[in-house]
Amino acid sequence: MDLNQIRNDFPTLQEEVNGKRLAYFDSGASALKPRVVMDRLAQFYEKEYSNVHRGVHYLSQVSTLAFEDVRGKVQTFLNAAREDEIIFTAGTTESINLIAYSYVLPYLGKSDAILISEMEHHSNIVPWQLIAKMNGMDIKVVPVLDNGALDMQAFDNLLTPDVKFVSITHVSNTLGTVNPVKEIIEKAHANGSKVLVDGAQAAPHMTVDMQELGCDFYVFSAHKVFGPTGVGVLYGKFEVLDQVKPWQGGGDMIETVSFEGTTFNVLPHRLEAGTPNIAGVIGFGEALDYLAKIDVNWRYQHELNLLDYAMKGLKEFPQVRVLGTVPGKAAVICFVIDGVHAHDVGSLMDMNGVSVRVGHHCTEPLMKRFKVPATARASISFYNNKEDIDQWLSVFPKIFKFFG
Amino acid sequence: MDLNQIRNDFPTLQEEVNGKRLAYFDSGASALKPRVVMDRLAQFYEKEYSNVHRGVHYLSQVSTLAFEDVRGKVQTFLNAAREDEIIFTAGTTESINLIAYSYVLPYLGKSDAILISEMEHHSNIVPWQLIAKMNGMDIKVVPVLDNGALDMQAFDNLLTPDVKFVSITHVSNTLGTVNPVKEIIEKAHANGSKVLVDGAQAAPHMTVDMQELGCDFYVFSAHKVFGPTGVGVLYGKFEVLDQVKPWQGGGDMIETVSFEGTTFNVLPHRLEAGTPNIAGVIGFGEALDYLAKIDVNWRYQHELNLLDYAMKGLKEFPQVRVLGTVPGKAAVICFVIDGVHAHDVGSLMDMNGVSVRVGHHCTEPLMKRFKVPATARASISFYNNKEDIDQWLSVFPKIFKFFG
Amino acid sequence: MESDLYQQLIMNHYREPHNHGKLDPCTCHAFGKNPLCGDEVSVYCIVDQNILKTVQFEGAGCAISQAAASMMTEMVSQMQVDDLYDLYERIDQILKGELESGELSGELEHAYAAIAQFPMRTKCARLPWKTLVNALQGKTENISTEND
Amino acid sequence: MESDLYQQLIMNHYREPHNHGKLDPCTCHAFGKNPLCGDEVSVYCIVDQNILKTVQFEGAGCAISQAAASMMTEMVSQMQVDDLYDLYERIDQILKGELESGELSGELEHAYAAIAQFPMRTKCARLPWKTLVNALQGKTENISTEND
Ligand SMILES: Cc1ncc(COP(=O)(O)O)c(C=O)c1O
Ligand SMILES: Cc1ncc(COP(=O)(O)O)c(C=O)c1O
Repeated sequence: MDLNQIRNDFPTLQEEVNGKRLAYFDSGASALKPRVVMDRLAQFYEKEYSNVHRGVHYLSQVSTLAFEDVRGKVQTFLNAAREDEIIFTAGTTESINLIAYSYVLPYLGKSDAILISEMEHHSNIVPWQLIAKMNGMDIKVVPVLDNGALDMQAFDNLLTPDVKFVSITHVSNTLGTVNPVKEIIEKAHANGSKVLVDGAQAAPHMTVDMQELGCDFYVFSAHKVFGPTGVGVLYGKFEVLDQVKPWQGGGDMIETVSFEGTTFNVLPHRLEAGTPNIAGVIGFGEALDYLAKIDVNWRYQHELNLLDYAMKGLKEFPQVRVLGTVPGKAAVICFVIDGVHAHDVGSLMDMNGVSVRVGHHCTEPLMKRFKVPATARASISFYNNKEDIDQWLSVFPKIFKFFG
Repeated sequence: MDLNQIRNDFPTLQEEVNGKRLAYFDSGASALKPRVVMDRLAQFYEKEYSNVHRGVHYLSQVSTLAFEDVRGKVQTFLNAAREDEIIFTAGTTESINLIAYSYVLPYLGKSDAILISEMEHHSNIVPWQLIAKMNGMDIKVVPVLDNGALDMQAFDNLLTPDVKFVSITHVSNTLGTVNPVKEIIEKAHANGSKVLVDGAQAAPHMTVDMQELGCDFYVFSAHKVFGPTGVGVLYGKFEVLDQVKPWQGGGDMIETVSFEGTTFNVLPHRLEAGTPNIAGVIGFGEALDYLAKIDVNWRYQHELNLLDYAMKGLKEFPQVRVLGTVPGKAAVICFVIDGVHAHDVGSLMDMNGVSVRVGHHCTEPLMKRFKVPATARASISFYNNKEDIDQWLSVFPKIFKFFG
Repeated sequence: MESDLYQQLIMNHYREPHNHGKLDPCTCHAFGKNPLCGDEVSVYCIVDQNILKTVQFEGAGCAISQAAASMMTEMVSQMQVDDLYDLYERIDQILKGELESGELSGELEHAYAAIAQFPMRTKCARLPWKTLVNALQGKTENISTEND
Repeated sequence: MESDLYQQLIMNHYREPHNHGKLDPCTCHAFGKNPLCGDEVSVYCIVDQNILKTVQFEGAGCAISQAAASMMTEMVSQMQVDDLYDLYERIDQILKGELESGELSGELEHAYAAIAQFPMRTKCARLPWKTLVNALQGKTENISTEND
């Protein structure tokens, strides 16, 4: 693969920020988009746009076919067994909330528990807290080890018969830890628990194969997979997904409506109420097509090579502490500098053209566990190169000098 | 205003369908987009894109400011008293579901009722049915008169003290009826009921002034107001909106998260969980800017002139029956042809370049009330012209000949 | 252009449907409905020794759904039930546009191929077929082709 | 470029904060925190006859928030409380970039104006001010400037 050619596909990478070459290390928060996505959006709105599902006229036909076509692309991307296992949502957050409100809330009660982990994103914590207030279920939390790994021994102990649901991240957005989700799924299933995997940070980087993993639900956001904002995916194993109750009511999700009684549509429509994000989904299809042309193993290996290069460079700077050092981790570097607040690190990086994210990364419990108020995070994507890493490394001496 | 110039702003209007000039009468399902929206989306994704709210780097700053700026534009569009009365959702449907699940469900119970009408869109029926199953509240329905008007006498009778919530459409998407929402709101408030107005079909056409109306909630979809898909607005009067419970849990809607107890953010963020549809919102801002340049009274009068012209033309064809004939209605023509099924009408219209919607328009109870299985609907927007109407009218003789 | 979808043959079947009317008694029957557009079809069959001796339909709806029902009754009467399932699959392929015109035989198949050019209308043509198959298999759940 | 945000003056206040430390006893105090980045400020005041006699702060966080707190204590001590509210509004305007550089007086105001060029960081500078005002008004709710 020609990295320069790939970088040319991303218009934002050609921009300067603060008068400097842009080194974008914030793909974990949201990925940049290849030009084909913007082009497809413009073309779609200009020549093909109309509402879907409810029309016979030409434009509504073109829109509907293009929209539904993307479901097949997502099915392929996830290697799902069926196309109607793919539900379009507004994002990872909405996907998790849908399962919380319409699967876990109605089926679990006071004597049940769900199991999450200390490294979850707020999106995989707060929905469970909200519904636990309603159905009285218990929330158990698997702790994280000092190196950022999930404490699998604790997991085994916590996975008691009352645990009916396990919701776990595939890859930590803060630490980069890649969790042993296959093992977790197998153990959970042996325990009679259903499993949701939060794939927000895995889908952009590695092969995610539903039939291989065997999870009951898998969720991720299009905007982190080089697609438009406002689109998410909820994958569900058909027999389990079919048990999910209707959640949002509205157009498309019904079979017939009457004041005496309404009946509901089949999957996937039953869980997609109202006019969907038509253009967003179609742009996402374009992003998936683009991605399919670049070997996923090449992409991931390239990211890991950059991670390795970056970590070697960091050895020069003992003042920098990296959280999350478990072998086999993904290309995310979460770091703190003694005596310098993360916001100041972020601003100084930014003044030098380097975009890193600062704050708690929506993982406050993890911040507390590592006793830091906030951190800076450089997340690496396949369009990053060594020059980006060098630029990032070159800011550290400036920070030390400035705040020293 | 120069209509030809306006039409030039909409690329889709320059397209041919089925080898014919396009006469687009499906704006009620979704509106076409002015070119500035596509241009803004492309520019944003190319030069300004990043995730919002959680970063200090340049791109995240540009994105955040551009995103939050649109809140102010919506505030102006609605003449809302405060900017934090504007919540971004995925669409009208999600806005209504949010209020159903997080305001009506927790506050209403078995001895309470909500009042809707027979002309509601499924989005304003099904959410209430779903939550009524949970809290046992009653759903009362205001009937529709033969001419398509709301039966206001029945409304008065149904508005009993147990009615704690009224949810009513501003303009009927099927009949075009403009409901006396101001009167409804005043009576409801005098009765101690809160009111949600479904503005999906009003916002694209007429002035909608929150301070003048005084409603508690107002909802609409950006895609019908010439903006991108996947964006909706929930307006709420501050004191009432502030009572709405958190619904979806996730990033941005929290203040601090811990396993001991999570606290929630202030409005508007508390009701916006996860990464929002950043680009969609920004594109919507562009659509609102575009719209602000075209006098709303001119727009609406132009639509009504076309409606008038179309209805005069229809007089030639006694076989055509129009549902919804109440004076002062908006420019929507819902029609049936004796002996010809709506789908066949739609297909023949389409073959002649005319896009009309066919089916139940997500208003099945209304179809039942008028004893029709389905209808065809021509919805008029300000970018339509007389030529469009002439083209539409010219198809009727062909239909009669073909199915005669 | 009109002729593509509403070919003469289809219009003839629509105007003067074959095998129309309720069949009572019958060995099996089923009802199908597409709620979105309101198309309805009831199919009645008399099956004897695994052969579809008689098939009739009743219904209301668009030209495509009603003509497709009438054309269907022409094609399937006197057929072995197993052969009929094969034909059902073939019609499905035709409606999906998976067969070339050279692979089609007879004017009825060509009529279905004409419908295939209008993807939003193929569900109308599919409704009577799915209803027939459900009748033969004794299925009683709601039949719709709007999400196929 | 660094100098815009982290001017010498700001860095001096960050490195050697003025009026630092807890004040006990005091007539009023308040605590402010921005959860997203973890900035914290406590402000302690001694008010006598509507004059802010003494003001001190404690805290932890980024250079901007801590320097802004230190600079604030410089600006407000010995001030009439009512005048202070006016100054608070003025600082707010400066941080919103609503004042031209010609309208600014003194190097402290210029320092706030430098911060104004970085909209994502103005909340850091606003935190001590909002905390001070809350202390003076006896408000006890959580103070954050992340959504202002
Ligand atoms: C009156 C009315 N309410 C609600 C809706 C639902 O809007 P959306 O599908 O954008 O959520 C529509 C549009 O279909 C409508 O016309
Ligand atoms: C692991 C993880 N889960 C969930 C989310 C939430 O995704 P979104 O904000 O797109 O809904 C994110 C991204 O912020 C994430 O990294």
